[in-house]
Amino acid sequence: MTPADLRTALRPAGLVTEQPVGRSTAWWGVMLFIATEGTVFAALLGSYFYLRFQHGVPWPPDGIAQPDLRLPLVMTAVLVPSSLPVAWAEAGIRRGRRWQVRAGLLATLVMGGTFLGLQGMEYHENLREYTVTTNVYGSLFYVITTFHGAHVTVGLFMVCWLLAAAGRGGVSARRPEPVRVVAYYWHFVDAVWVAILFTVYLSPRL
Amino acid sequence: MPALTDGSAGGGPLAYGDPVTQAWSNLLVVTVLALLCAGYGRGVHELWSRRGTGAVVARWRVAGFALGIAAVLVASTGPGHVWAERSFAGHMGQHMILLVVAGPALAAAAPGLPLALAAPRRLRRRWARWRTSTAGSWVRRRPGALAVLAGVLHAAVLWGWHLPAPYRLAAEHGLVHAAEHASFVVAAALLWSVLLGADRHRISGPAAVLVLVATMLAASALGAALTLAPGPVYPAGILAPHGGDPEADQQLAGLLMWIPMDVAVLVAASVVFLRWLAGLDRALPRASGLPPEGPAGPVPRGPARADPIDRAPARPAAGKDTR
Amino acid sequence: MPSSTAAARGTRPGPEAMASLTRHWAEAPSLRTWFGTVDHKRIGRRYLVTAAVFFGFAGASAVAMRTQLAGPEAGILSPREYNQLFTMHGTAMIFLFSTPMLFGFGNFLVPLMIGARDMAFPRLNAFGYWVFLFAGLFMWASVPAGAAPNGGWFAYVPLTDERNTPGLHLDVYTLGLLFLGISTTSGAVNFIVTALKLRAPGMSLNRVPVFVWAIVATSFMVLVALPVLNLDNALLFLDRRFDTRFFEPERGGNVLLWQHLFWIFGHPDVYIIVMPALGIVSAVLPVFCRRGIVGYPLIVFSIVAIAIISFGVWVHHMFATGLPQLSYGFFSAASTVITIPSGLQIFAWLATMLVGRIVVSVPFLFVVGFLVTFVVGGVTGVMFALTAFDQQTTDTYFVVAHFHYVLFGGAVFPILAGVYYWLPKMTGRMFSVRLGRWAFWLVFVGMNLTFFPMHVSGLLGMPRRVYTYPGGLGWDPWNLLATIGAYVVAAGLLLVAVGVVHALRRGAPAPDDPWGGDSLEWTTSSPPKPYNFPVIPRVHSLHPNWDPRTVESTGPGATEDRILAEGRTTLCTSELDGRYERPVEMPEETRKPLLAAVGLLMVFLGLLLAWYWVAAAGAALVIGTLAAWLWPPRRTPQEAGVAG
Amino acid sequence: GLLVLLGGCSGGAPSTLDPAGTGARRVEGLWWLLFWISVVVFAEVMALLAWALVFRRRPDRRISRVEPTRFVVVAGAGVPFVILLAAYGVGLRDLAALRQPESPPAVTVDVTGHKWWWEVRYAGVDGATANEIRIPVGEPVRVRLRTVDVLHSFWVPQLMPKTDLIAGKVRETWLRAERPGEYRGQCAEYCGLQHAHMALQVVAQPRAEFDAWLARLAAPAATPDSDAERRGQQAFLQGTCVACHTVRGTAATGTVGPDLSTLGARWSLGAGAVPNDGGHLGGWIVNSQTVKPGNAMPPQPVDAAALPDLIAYLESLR
Repeated sequence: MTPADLRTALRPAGLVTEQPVGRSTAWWGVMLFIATEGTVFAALLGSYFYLRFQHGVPWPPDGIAQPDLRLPLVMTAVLVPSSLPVAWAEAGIRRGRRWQVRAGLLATLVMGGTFLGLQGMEYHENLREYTVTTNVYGSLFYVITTFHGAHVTVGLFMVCWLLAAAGRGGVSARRPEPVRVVAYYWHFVDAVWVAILFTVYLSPRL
Repeated sequence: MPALTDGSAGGGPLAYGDPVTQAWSNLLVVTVLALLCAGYGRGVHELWSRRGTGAVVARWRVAGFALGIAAVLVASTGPGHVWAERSFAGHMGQHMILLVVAGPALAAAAPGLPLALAAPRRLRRRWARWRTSTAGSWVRRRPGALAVLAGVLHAAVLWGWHLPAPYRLAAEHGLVHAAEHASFVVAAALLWSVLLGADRHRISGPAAVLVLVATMLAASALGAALTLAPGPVYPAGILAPHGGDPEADQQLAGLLMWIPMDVAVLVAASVVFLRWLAGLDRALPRASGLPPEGPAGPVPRGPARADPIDRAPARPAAGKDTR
Repeated sequence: MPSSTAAARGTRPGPEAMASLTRHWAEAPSLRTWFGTVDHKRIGRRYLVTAAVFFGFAGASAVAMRTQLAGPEAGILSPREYNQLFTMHGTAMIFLFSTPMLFGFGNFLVPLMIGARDMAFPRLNAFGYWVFLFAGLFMWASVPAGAAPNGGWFAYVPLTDERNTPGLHLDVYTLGLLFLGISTTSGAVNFIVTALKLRAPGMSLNRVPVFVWAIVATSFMVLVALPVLNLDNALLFLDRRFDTRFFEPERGGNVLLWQHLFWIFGHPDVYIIVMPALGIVSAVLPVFCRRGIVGYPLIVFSIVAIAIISFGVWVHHMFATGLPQLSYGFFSAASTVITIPSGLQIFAWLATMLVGRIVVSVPFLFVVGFLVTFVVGGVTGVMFALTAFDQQTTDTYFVVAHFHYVLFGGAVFPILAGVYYWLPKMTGRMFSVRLGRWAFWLVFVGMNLTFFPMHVSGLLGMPRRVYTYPGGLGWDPWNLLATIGAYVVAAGLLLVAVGVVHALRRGAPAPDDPWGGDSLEWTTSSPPKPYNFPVIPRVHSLHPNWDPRTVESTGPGATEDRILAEGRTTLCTSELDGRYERPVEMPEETRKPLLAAVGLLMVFLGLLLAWYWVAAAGAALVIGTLAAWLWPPRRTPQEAGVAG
Repeated sequence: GLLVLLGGCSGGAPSTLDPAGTGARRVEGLWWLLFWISVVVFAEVMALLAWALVFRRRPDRRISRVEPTRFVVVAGAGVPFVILLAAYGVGLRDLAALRQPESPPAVTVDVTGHKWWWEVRYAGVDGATANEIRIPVGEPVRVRLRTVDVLHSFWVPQLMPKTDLIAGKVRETWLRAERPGEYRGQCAEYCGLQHAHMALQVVAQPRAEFDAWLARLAAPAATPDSDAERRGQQAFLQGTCVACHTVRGTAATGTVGPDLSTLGARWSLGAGAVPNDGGHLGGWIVNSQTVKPGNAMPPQPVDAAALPDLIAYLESLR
């Protein structure tokens, strides 16, 4: 390597060029969709902190106990790893292995379904103590978690749809886009859960 | 307003650890900085003696390194530390030096290559092996993904450490405090390296602007939360430890979180964007702005000349410049 | 005309290619295709017409309000009616007129300006239009029903909660805006992807027309700002319908949360409205100065800077709500700083005029009108950035005057300039210059007559949003003037409508490039063919239509990879540099977007009227339609290879 | 031209340009500074525009290839930056001045916003009045603001910029009138159906007069003097009025509507809806909904014969 090469590499024009392989319109579409959905969640969690700081102590108010961490941690252990089978499925479609797609998606479906079931259990517990109308904390808790649960449900619909489409041969190594779109969305739903875990369950203790 | 949490912290000002741990953590900071200086200096010396002064690692990068080290020193042991002890707002000022001065300056130093050169041979080899492995090349090929990760890390570190409990923990234990500050510097350096770092870590101008602005919004949200909170968010002893209005201290601190970051990002984003646009103009000219029937000046004519865009990307393949 | 010279050389794609293009792109003139069209030009025109109709409704509301306010203690409107009318006026002007109108321009123009054959997601585009139409009807239908929103366009809680405003009024507002948000968001995604991926080869980002930059920056702002409004509205709906406690201070909620969220959306929204309009100015003005715009990088930079800074100034709408004094200093500074990028743009336009050769035509007249009024709105805007002054004059008629100068001056004038400028391209007809000039002078004089006196009545202490006022406070003459002005504006705007109809009926056929424009839309026929460009041009500069190389590239220089006559195809290029990447397939007409929008309408109607089973059925319809819509088509490997 | 117009037509207006309070005077100064800056900036832009329209319009003009970028940057960003910086500095100074009066206030007024009237009490004083605030002239007065329902905004243009009343919070502002007089104020935050009729009046009077008035406010209401007034009082106490209104020293202790103990002395009925005289008062009692639609007072089934007595009684409460 010559000094000239290095100079080329280090000059500011290095900021100009881009990768030769461009992204597809579908990639951009789903990323922008995720960006705007992410903003909804950011605003929602931001509202949580705003209301908490404006409310002052104690938080949770009205003698509501600190959120129990055990079940949410189990839920996290179920939901977050569910990104792996999706990623595996995505890797499979690039090599044209349709069975891998189907197996990965099925695993995700099971994990996502379990998550929703656990969320139902948690609601069953919590509803005895407070409901969505009890006070602002109850409203925040149920609205945030339900909103995320709805996203998980949508994600599961997408996975089901993809399973059906994959069965009919709608996806292939040459058309991996649907799998990728679903995968990105599912990763997003997972990542949001981590933020929710931090905000709703951990932050009252911090 | 009573103490926010359990009130066990008492009313007295926090001492940021007892003098012994204080001394230890100071020693730790100085040692780490000295090691960094030695490594960076040796790597740069080697490069410059082989290729000539100012080659590979430009002079301004070395200056950036010096600035970064100085900023860390000032913030963690010098006057920054004194401010931090005096008030919460001062402490936020200290954090801002780390986040907005030290981080970007160290990112501009592009310390990866010099430090790798200075590292023992075995470490170097292992590093090189990792870089060429699947995982390593995946990371290397995706500066964009790295940038997003850096942004997320930056926001997480900022929010995480400034929640009341972790903040108090850091304030009480010198080592945790050192870890807090180290994480700020690392997160900020990672974030700003997408803009100022070695070429291979940079992302395109518009993408850098997006990442920076998104991170800025997250930081601003924290600043806003502190500034707009109606009462003290932190337990007693942290806000206005030496008397004064705790709320005013907290509000000032919120603004100190808010403004420097915003200004830094705005200036940086403006410069990057304009520079990117100017670079694009050089590579692919916009050309004359006159209609063809205009009486003035020659208008580009003739068959479609080769536009630079039809050539292969001007940039060497990624990784070529990394030995 | 550059395009005609190219045609004269007779080296466009051959007759078979042209026939193939027509076969793949043309839409049969049937009712079926009318409901199923995905052609961005038709959708864009529909956006424009629909938004214009809503503009008419909102304008009629304004005239009714001005009539009521012509004199003190008038009894033409009851307070109940007045409050609904002013709320609908504001809400409709912001949400149902400005943004959709400018999105309509974007829809029609962005693919034409960047040399694409359609938007990136044509079916999503159709869906966005239908949702906009239904959401607009959803909201306007509440007026004859007597259930129109009545909480003001910013609907502050707790006035708008269930206790203080029972009835459907605010449910129409929250649900209507949520419904509409779906359209705006999908439009924004579509614009960004279109502008990033479908540009003609060679159109690197520094060769993109300013209008496209403006639309893209606006779309980014929409994607970040609109979710916040949607969240706000969703929380209010939950509070009203399901008794959550977000805005209820007695249960730990906070009424200022509404204002924060609203203005985090609301201030960027001002720029969401104004920025594409400024983009129109940057498209129209240089053409009539016979010169490319001065300081293109500065203008692009100022667009980006505004998009960023506008998210840091929301509190200047809340200067009187008692936030910490320190934070006012910050927001005041940010609000002052944001005027600088606008200043850059204004002086770039002035400089263009000063070094160019001006041709005063009707669109240019409106641009001049814009410059005059927008500067007035700008200087009063700076006043509001200073907290002390804001605390005195906010919520008075002074602020009404200010934002009408900004929004009428900054959005309506450019929109009218755009209407006259692109009318020949959209309809293939020239308009009557005489009617146009009359319309301009009426609108310009009337606008100033309406809104300038409001500065005075505001300074004299007249608060806004009052349905009447007592006489003898010195407010009467200014209100009378404003009312007279409102009628003059109405007459002017009617004349614009007459001009458009006249052009459609009697107008002379328009040439392809009546103004000698510089951007790619002027290289197509008027109106453009369904496929827009027989050959996707090869761009070499910011002014492709003034650049012989680009003209050449669609004539003798046309290459097979840019003709793409086999199938409904357009080109994908790289995001920044505009490098040739690959052709992509475009979808055909379909009525699924309409069906999905109908499903959404059912969802929102069901929610509004608490017929939850209708909402559930609507949701099922939406899901089913989407599943079918996105169902991957079966293809042979070869076909898949072409598209992949 | 504008100056002349403003001067000529502002008689009787609650004009921000005719300040009588320390706070409003500050802002008036700021306004004139901003006004002249705006005039200069506007004139500059218009001059350039006119120049271009006049001299760059001839068909023989040569189109310049020069890009006057520097001009754009200097005129569009540099000059505005300097101007804005100066204006910002002045603005900050005035904001700081508005924060609190130079001397601590001796009088505290508690103002509560209702849909659609102002309840006014004085700290340490038992009585209450509505839609009028009396203050001693020349002294700073603390105003504590709260609302029982929706957001309102407390604004007396000639005295002080606005302060919003926020549900769930207590806000504070201050007033200092420089000269005696009556200053109109009005709710400036849209608060529903009758936002237009939620005015108030601040009366600044010499300290002695103020003290006397305050003492009267604290004392029981005037007792009826004439037969008509006595009959009116009886009608008042036996009617539905007492459910909502208070008249101190009588059995009327309702708290829904305004305290009527000093009704006769007030400047208006219905928070600025109509003037306070016998005719309007009668109309108001019989059916206030025709005067101020939507207000909380239902039409009263008062005997046509008893009405004049009732009016006489209420007018006597001063």
